[in-house]
Parts: sequence; C-alpha cells; structure tokens
Amino acid sequence: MSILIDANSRVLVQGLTGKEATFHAQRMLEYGTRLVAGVTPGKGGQVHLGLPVFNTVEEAVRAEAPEVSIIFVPPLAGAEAIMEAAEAGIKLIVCITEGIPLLDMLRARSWTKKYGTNLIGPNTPGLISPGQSKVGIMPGHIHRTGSVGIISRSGTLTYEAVNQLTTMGLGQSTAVGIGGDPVVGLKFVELLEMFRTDEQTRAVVMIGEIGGQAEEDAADYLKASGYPKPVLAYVAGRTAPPGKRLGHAGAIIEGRQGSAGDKIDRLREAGVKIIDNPARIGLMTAELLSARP
Amino acid sequence: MSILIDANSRVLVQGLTGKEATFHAQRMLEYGTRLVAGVTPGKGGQVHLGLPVFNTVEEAVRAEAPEVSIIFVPPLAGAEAIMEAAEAGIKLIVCITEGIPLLDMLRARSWTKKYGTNLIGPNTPGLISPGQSKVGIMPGHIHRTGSVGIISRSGTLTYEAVNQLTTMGLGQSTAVGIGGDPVVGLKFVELLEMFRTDEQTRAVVMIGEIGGQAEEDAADYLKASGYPKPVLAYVAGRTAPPGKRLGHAGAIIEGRQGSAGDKIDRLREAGVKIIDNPARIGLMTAELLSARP
Amino acid sequence: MLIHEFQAKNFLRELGWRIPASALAESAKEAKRLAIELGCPVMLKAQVLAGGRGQAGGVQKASTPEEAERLASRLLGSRLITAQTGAQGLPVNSLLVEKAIGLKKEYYCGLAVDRRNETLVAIVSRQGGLNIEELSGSRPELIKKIYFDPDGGLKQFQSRQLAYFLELPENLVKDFVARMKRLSEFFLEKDLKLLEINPLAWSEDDQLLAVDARMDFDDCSLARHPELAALRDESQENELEKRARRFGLNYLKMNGSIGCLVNGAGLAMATMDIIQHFGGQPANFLDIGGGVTEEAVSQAFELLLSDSQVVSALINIFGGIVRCDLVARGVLAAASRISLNRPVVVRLEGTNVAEGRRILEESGLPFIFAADFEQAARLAVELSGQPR
Amino acid sequence: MLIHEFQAKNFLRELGWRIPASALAESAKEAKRLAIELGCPVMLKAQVLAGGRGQAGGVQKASTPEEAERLASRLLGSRLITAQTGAQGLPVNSLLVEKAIGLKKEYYCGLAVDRRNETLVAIVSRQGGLNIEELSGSRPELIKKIYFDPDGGLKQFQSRQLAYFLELPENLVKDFVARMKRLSEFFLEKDLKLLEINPLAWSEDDQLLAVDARMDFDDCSLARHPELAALRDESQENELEKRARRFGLNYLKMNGSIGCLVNGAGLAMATMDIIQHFGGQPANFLDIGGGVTEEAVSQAFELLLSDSQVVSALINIFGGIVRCDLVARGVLAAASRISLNRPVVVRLEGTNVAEGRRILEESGLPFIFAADFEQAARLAVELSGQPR
Repeated sequence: MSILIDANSRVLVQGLTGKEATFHAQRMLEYGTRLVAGVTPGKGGQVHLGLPVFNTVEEAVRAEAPEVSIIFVPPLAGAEAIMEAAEAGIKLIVCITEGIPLLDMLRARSWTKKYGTNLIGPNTPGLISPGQSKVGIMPGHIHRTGSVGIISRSGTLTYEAVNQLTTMGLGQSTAVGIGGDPVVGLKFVELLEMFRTDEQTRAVVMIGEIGGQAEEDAADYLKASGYPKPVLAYVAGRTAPPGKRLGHAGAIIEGRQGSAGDKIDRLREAGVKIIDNPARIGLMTAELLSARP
Repeated sequence: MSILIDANSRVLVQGLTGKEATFHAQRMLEYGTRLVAGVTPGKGGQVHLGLPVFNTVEEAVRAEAPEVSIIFVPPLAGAEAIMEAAEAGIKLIVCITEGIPLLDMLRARSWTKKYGTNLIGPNTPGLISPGQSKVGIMPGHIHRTGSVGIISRSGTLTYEAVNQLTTMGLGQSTAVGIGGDPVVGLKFVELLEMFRTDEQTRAVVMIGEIGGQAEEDAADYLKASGYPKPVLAYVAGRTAPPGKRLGHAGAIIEGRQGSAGDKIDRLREAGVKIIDNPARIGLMTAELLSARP
Repeated sequence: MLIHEFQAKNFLRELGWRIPASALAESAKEAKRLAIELGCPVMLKAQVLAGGRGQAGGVQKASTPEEAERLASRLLGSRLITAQTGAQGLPVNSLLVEKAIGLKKEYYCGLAVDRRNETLVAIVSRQGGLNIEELSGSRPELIKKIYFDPDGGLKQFQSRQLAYFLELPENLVKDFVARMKRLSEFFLEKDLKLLEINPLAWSEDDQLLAVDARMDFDDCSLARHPELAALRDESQENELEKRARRFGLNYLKMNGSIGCLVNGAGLAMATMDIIQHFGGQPANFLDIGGGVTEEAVSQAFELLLSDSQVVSALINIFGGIVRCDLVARGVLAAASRISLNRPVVVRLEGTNVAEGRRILEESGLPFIFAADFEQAARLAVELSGQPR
Repeated sequence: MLIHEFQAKNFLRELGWRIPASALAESAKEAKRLAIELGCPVMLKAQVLAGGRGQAGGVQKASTPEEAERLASRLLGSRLITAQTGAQGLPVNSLLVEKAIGLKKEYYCGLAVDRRNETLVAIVSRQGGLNIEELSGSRPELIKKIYFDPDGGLKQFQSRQLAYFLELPENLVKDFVARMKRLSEFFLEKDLKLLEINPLAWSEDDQLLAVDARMDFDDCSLARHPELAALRDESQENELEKRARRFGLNYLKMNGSIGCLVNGAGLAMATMDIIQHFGGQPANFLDIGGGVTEEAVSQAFELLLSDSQVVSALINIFGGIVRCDLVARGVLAAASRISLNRPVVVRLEGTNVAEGRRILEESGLPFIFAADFEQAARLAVELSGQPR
C-alpha cells in the first residue's frame, strides 16, 4: 500500500480547461491516474480530454464522487479553490498553484482544518504513488514502484532524488512534494506518521530546505515516536545567506531561525541519516537499506 | 450535586465596578457565592466590594483562578467580554447583558465553541444552585435547595415558577435561565443532558416561549434519549401574534416556525407533561412528583 | 428595523445592483408626472413597512399617466391592510413609481441569520416573487442555501454555486457573484438580520435586476449605525408603541379588554396566556423591562390606560432587578395625572414587595390586590366583564 | 516588498498614529532648511531598505542646521552597509529629517505572520529599539504575543492585554487600543507580512509616538494592490536582480566564481551546496522557475554571464514542467548575442532531454556535457580554478 493515493483514487482537476492544467491532466491520464472530472466555472457541460467539466466542485462531487482534487488556478483564486474543494467534501486537495498570497493561505488552512481535509501544497509538484496514480506535475517516467517514501519541500530536487533512487534500483512507495511556501498543508510530521504505518514503505527520504520549522518539528516527532523505519535527510541551502529569499517564498533564514545547519543538527540528533552531498541521495539510501535485512 | 455551579465555584465579575454589577455582586456575596475578583479596564489594582479588580480577564485568571465569569457590560461590549473570558480559559460564562447585536453574538459563539466554553445567555438572569451559589440577578430568597431542575428562556417567569415550587415545598437543584435572545449558549438539550446525570435532580421543569427551535430540539432529544426523569413544560406566548416580537429579541413567530402550539405538540409527543396554566407550575410538579415513588 | 423598499433600493444601487428606473411620489400629481417621465406602463408601489403588499392591492400597474394619477390618489393617504399589518393597516404616505420592465425569469435571493445553526445563510430560489418560507415547505427542490460565517463572509465560489443553481445565463453569473460579494459585505457591515431581493429578475434586455427589496436591520446595533437609525419611518408605527419605545418599554397593542403591565417578557406573555386561559382577552403586551425607571413605569401605566378598549388593568410584577416599590411609585405618579376610572388589579411579588404594597395601599386609590398570579388573572378577567 | 520608513510613516499617519514631525530631504541644503523649520536637534535618517541603520551610522543626530547640512552631505549619495545589506550596501538617496523628541519610555510593537502556528500574531515588548528576535531569546519576560486570525482580526480586548502588559499610562491605553484596531485592519487589508513600530514611544509630553516603522508587504498580493506596487523603490535593488525580476526569474547575487542556472529553487540551492561541497563558490542563486519562456531563459543566461566574477558556469536542469529543449533554445539565443568566453558545464535530465542535448550539441558551441549532477558540479568547480 502507498499513502494518500492509490490506483483507485478518483481525481478531480480544478481549472481543467486551462493550458497548464490541460497539459498535466494529459500526462496524468497517460500515467494511469483515474481522472474523473474537471471544474471550470462557465464551462460546465463541456467535455475536455474526455472528462466531464462542471461549473462548481459541488456539482462535480455530486456527479463523479472524486475523493482527490488537484488545483491549477491563478494565484489569486487559489485559496478559494481550496476552500471550495474542502467544503464540497474532497478529502485530499493537491494545490499546484504558486504565488498564493500568504493571508489567503492562512484563511484556506482554517477551512481545511475545519473540514478535516488533507491539503498538499500549495506550490507543490504534487504526489505520486508510482505505478498506481500520479496527482501532480512531476515527470512520471523517472519513478519506479518500490519501498522508499519521499517527502520533499522542493520540486525539481525531488525529481533529482527520485531519479537517483530509481537509478540505484530503489523504487518509491509514495513521493510527496509538500510545497515551498511558508504556509502549506501536510508537512513532514503528518507524512512521516502515514509512512510509519504503511507496509510498503521501508525507509523515508526527507528533502528539506532552509526556512520555517518543519524539519525541526519532524526531528522532535521522530525522537518522540521512536520511529521504526530508517529516515534519511538532505537539507538544501547550507550556502544561503540570512534574510534572503531563495526562490521559494518559504525558503528564508529569518533571524536565528531556519538555517540548514540547525535543521541538520536537530535531525541528526533524532537519529536521521544526514546526506551532505545532494548527488548521493540514491547511493546513501541504497547503502543504508542494504545494511539492513 | 447541582449542575454547572456549586459552593466551590470561583466566580469572576466582568464589569464589576459598574452600578448594576456592584448591586448584584453584593447580592451574590450575601447569598454566599464565592466571588473572587472583578475586571474593569483601567481600574486594575483597585479593590471593590473587597474584591481585587483587574484590567483584563487574563490577569484575573492568573491571580485568582476563577472558573466562572458573570458579565455585566454594555451591549456593544458584550461579545468581546465573552470572547475575552473564553480565551482566558474561563469554563462557564454567564452573560447578563441584554441587547448584544446579533452578528456580534454569532462571532462570540464561534469563540465559545472553539474554546469549549459553556455559555449561559446573553440576556439571562443567570443561574443558581440554591444554598450553594448564585451566579445571576435572580432574587435568591425565593429559592430552596431541592430536587427540581429548571431551564427557562425567561427571567421573571422563572422567578414565578421557582416561587410556586418553593411554596409547594419543592426545592431546586439548579435553576438556569438560558436567555431570551435569538442566539444563546447552552439551550434545553445541553442542560437536560446535564440534569439527566445529576443525582440531586428528580424532575425538570422547562419554561419555553415562542420563537426559535430550542423546544423542538429538546423534544427530539427527550424522545431519542429515553429520558429517565419526568419533565414538565410551560411554553409562553400562545396568544402571541405572528411576526411580532414580544420583548425578547428571540420571541417571535417567524413564518410557520416557532409558535407555542407547535412547541407544545412536539413536547407532548415526547412525553413531556404540558402545563397550560402558568400559575400551576408548582402544583403540577408537586402532583407529578408525589405520584412517583 | 425594517426600511422601505425605496430606501433598500437606494442601498442596492450604491452597491452596484441594477434596479428598475423609479422615483418616489407623495402626491397623485407627482405620480402622474413621474409616469410621464418614466414612460408607461409603470408600477405604483405603496411604501409601507410590511410584506404582502401585492395581494393587498398595494402594488398597481398603470398603463397611462392618467391612470397613474387616479390610482395614486386612491392609494395615497389610505391605510393598507396586508396579512402582516393587523386590522388597522399602515398609512400609505408615499408611492414608488417604477417603470414596468419585461422579465424573462424571476428568482428569490436573500441573506439572513440562521439562528438554529448560529450562522448566516444565503438563500436563492428558482421561483421569485413568492413567500420563501411557503416555498421551502412546498417546493424545497427550488431552493438552495449556503451557510457562511460573519467573519469569513460569503465566498465567491459560494455565490457561484448559487448562480449556477439558479441556472443564470453565463453572462449574468459574474455580475451576480460580484454583487453578492458587496451585498454580503454590506449585510455584515450594517448589521442586518434579513435582506431579500424578491424578485431578483433576469430582464428581457438580459440584465440582472432587483425588482423588489426588503432590509431588516438589527435594532440592537443601531447605536453604532446612526446613519441607519435616521432611516426609521415613525409614521409606520402605532402611536402607543412609538411612545412606549421612547421610554424603553416593550409595548404591543392587541385587541382585547384587559390592559397588562408586567416586568419581563416571559411573564408578560404568560400573563396574556393566563388571561386567555380564564376566558379574557389581553389588550396589550407590555414589558417594562429590567432597567426601568419610575418615570418609565409611570408612562407605561398611562399608556396602558390611554387605550380606550381597556376595561380592566392587571399589574403583575415579580420583583428581581425591578423593585416593587419603584413600580408602585411609578404607578402612583401616573395616577396623579390621569383619572383612575377603571379597576386595576395589582399583584406584587419579590424584591421590596412589602414596601411596594404599602405605597399603593397608602395612596387611598382603589387598587385591588391579589394574593397570587392565578387570583390576579381571575380578578382581572372578571372585572373586564368576560368572566369564565 | 519592503517600503521606506517615510512611506511606512505616511501610512501610520493616515491610520491616526502620531509620528515625530519630519520631512524628506534629497539634498544637504534641503536637510539644512528642514532642520531650521523643524527646530534642532533633528535626526537624519538614511532611507534605505534594510534594518541595522543605526549601528551602521545611517541615523545621525544634528544639533544645528549647519551640522545637519554637513552630515547630510556625507550621507546622501553614499552607500550604507548594514548587517543586512551585504558588502555592497544600499544607496542613500534621501534622508528623513525628523525632530528629535524626548522619550519617557520605548517599546516594540509588531504585527506578523506566524507561519508555524499558521496564524497572525501581535507582539509587544517592554523594551524598544532593539531586535525583537534577540530580545525574545534573551529576555522573553519582556515580550508578549497575542495570536489572532485574519478573518476575526485583532480584538480590542487583545490590544488591551498588550497595553496593560506594556504598563502604558492609563490615558494612553485607549489610544493604543484604537490605533491597534486600525493598524491590524490595515495589515489585513493590505496583505502585510510584517509591520513593526520600533520604537513605539511614550513621549515626554505624554503622547504615544511611532518613532520608527517598518512594513513588509506580501509580493504575491501586489497584483491586487497596485497602489502598493507603486511604492517600490527600485534604486534599492541590485541591477542584476532587478533585470531578473522583470523576466520572472529568481536571481540572487553571491560572491563566488561559478555562475549557476537551475530550474527549481530546491535544486538551485542544492546546486550551490554541492559546488561548495566540492570546494567551489557559487556566484549566484538562479532559479528560472516553472513557467519560464525561451526568452526568459535567454535573459537568465545572459544575466549570469554579465557577472564579471563568474569564471565558469553550470546549467543544471531537471526537466519537469520546464522542458530541456526550451532551455537549450534559450541558452543558444543568449549565446548568439554575447560571446561565450567562459566554460559552460551543462547537465540536462528529464522532459525532452535528448532534444535539448541535441540542440546544444548541434550548435557547435563549446558546451561541456556532464552525465549527472555530481559530475557536473565537479567539472564546474574544476573549471572555476578552485578544484578540490
């Protein structure tokens, strides 16, 4: 079993008829993802990529019962798209949209908490359970089904990590991009907890970066839970200067908080195997797993 | 045991130094209520009626650890007073203030729900566990300790009911005025549930009135729960014309909803003993109780 | 506090809603002039603060300016009796003269407080012009409700859900969503309890049109909205009720013969109920409230007796916050101004009851004292000439 | 987006806050004139978009108009290097000339996003003028935080808690509460990420005074606040970074010799890290982003090479949304405009990798292809003359 999504997950695409959404929806369909509907206000009743299009998520849910929604809408419409999906009863929302205003996201997070909805992102490449379902924009072909869980705050760096793992013959159970924004939904702690009880997953690779406290929280969680599976971590941004935002809105060392050094120290203390060279994520994972029965 | 308050309840008075609050705080002290502090912004550090006064509820809670707060503040400050008490960790708030704007109360209710705080009122005479504690503005001397629980949407009509009971030799476990506004905190259902498991309480008298759905909800609850104790009800406003507000902001028959007739029918169906003559609340309760072992 | 249709429409116009061209007429001549200006046919709409105007003849269509003048002269100065006004009706002091517009479809659109769910609700119906409550009983499938909270407000996606439920043509969906946003913000900012656009219409020239509107503001919030308080039309209120309000009293005229003066809304209702229980008819609901002054009690008592239908009076006080002696002094003050020519039954209980009774007894006036609630009611009914 | 102190103070003034009398000077003469007008002593405050101005000599006191002129002529036109600016500093194009005011007490007051708790926070400290983060480490007892959510806003009772924590004199509590209400509404309406009044002061004439202010707006929200976007002072930005922003690129100048062009912020950071891991020094952070065009890639590459510190370049692309062929074409477009006089290591992977590689190979230009991430980094470091 993977986490969050599997071959049966029924997926809705919010903003389906847009250019980017269309492109990625096609890739998802090719990958085998079970897309069941799209939503674009004003285009209800149309058929796009063979999928029925609805004006509202509510209508789409009534007609096609998706459990998962992937959001491709403009930044200023992002928070409302999340709220709409949450209120309509979607249980897992994957928000690809980048550049959603911070206060909008605080509001959207209250909604997902109120409705008990799992949110991935925003500003995430999404997630994939290789061989089963891809709900995201990552290149599907680099993945292989396997036993390594991946949780990452980054996009392309995750592809890099996945590629290294696959090259080493290590497949993935589920790879989740949690998004690079200051406020995102599921973070390391929640996902580590899901991987903990996932039988398919034998080890977890965390890809962190500077900014925020998510890695520190993960370290605390791992320590407190006596985590039963090996965890490896690479934290990007050791060379980052304080006070400067490195691309991701969340990747900024503010005052004394959020430096890569601190995060690495905390994770190491919690028993996590630290990867210093980002080109050796695959190699080190393979070594660690082969050292175990 | 009574419900909600007893002789040990530590009580804070918000707005203590005001005229009305001072008057009623004195009556409460005379009754034996364990008042421990007051709050009036700008008067922190003073002593009033022998009680320490604080600028904020937070400070009062830190210093005197009240669990209950009774609010006497002007209507436009009422909702904030409730929020302040809830955020400061007060577990039972009794809001005497009348005339709090409706939207303010919707906001205050979200806070009390978020903090898991019990709210009585607003626009309530408060509540009393005779012989133990009075957190309200009712005349204490008409009450006697005993086994009848009272839940009422009205003020003076409750005094009338209590007086009749006491005259018949029937004391009260706890008498609670839930308030006459359209939006109030604890209603019949929650309080019936508390009386259900209260050993001191042998019977419950409900005093309802036109408007809203609280009596209907109570009927549903009583039916569904197989309520183990006898319940009597008087519903005021049989002669009320539809569309006209009778004093209480909540006492209005809107469209088809909220008429006394409907409420009485629903309660009767749920096995409640209906009192037609409001002068015979005491008598009918006595008859019912004497018919039981 | 209800405001008139034309006042509500002024707000809607400010909020970007389209409304049919219209203006207010206070004379038949003006109505004719406006009919000419606007172009016939026009609707003449009586500006009274009650629903059910249409069925009561308060909304009339005029095909010519002359007809407008004729109808207006009949309506203006009359009292309109609708299902919601009571038998006395309400005075028609002005008419809204409004261009009659061809409509493709009519809807209902409302914002309200849902007290049971303790939240706000936006309601639309595919059929407009009707009573939404009746419709929700008989044709629930025509109605959609969306709940929202006062802090978060109505979201655009929620308005879109309403728009698509109404099956609005696509070019009106955006209009509707944008207007609902501002409308809900207005609702929150101005502390409304109810706001209805009924009918909301899709006009023949493909516009979204607010054909009639109703706004009910929260009286409790008027202290922070003086601009709203200024909109109150006192001509639409009963004279006695108006006087009562000025003294903070809750008074409501009824049609019986027993005047009641009670403290507390619940006890006042119960007093009315028990009077009826013993075969009498209450002349009024009157709650003097908790924070009452001697002066207000005095006014209350005078007001009560100024109702010529009153044959007997019943003072029923259970002192709590209100002290019996204060009530007694207030009653005496009134009695010193007016002649006490009808029997007054007095029942006092609670705070300072002895002092209150003493004051009334020592006045030498012919009060009839009752020992308890039931006896008081029986006596009052008896003295009203309608014994059981 | 940070704005200048004087811009932030303009907002504060509109919001009802008192600020010391002040005006902006762009020349030493103007500074002198203002010093005369305001009355000495005055403070001269360099308007640069970075903190730490005081310690860096960017805030000076002048006791006479002549001293003001002298100090101003020294500051204006210089570059101020503070702990937050980097080695190049920021140009001082204007000075705020401000009346020096006697203060009884100084506090800190801030509104911020608390990303960990996913909510907003109001923070005050009994000591002002200092760095709040350092203070919260060393003297947490001086600091009080109140959390609030963007929908409900900061409540008055919460501001009262802050005021009483600060032990403000009673007559300033109400001022503080009223101003915090408007300040927090402004924060929400204008999408701020951080708003600091530091120091907030209790002046000798018993006023509540905002002595310095800092506002940081959310760049993501500027699209809905054109009036804010207009406040951007581009003179405070690095030329290369400015050019990059115009093409939607995330570029940050560093001090090393290896220019990097990467897609994705995480991979870009990792590329910098691995360069250092192998003993090299990155010349920049450059993320071309996901929605990049050929034109933007071309600009990015040109920009990268326009940094004269760059000895070797590393193009590291893992194609996902971004296609390798698009990147290749963009790079070629740039190479056709500028001379490729430094070694460029290319590592392509992912979407359309074969096509991308083919395009670069067929160009005949001397790109150095790497098989994987590690090899690419090693090569770039080697070619930068800093082999391991």
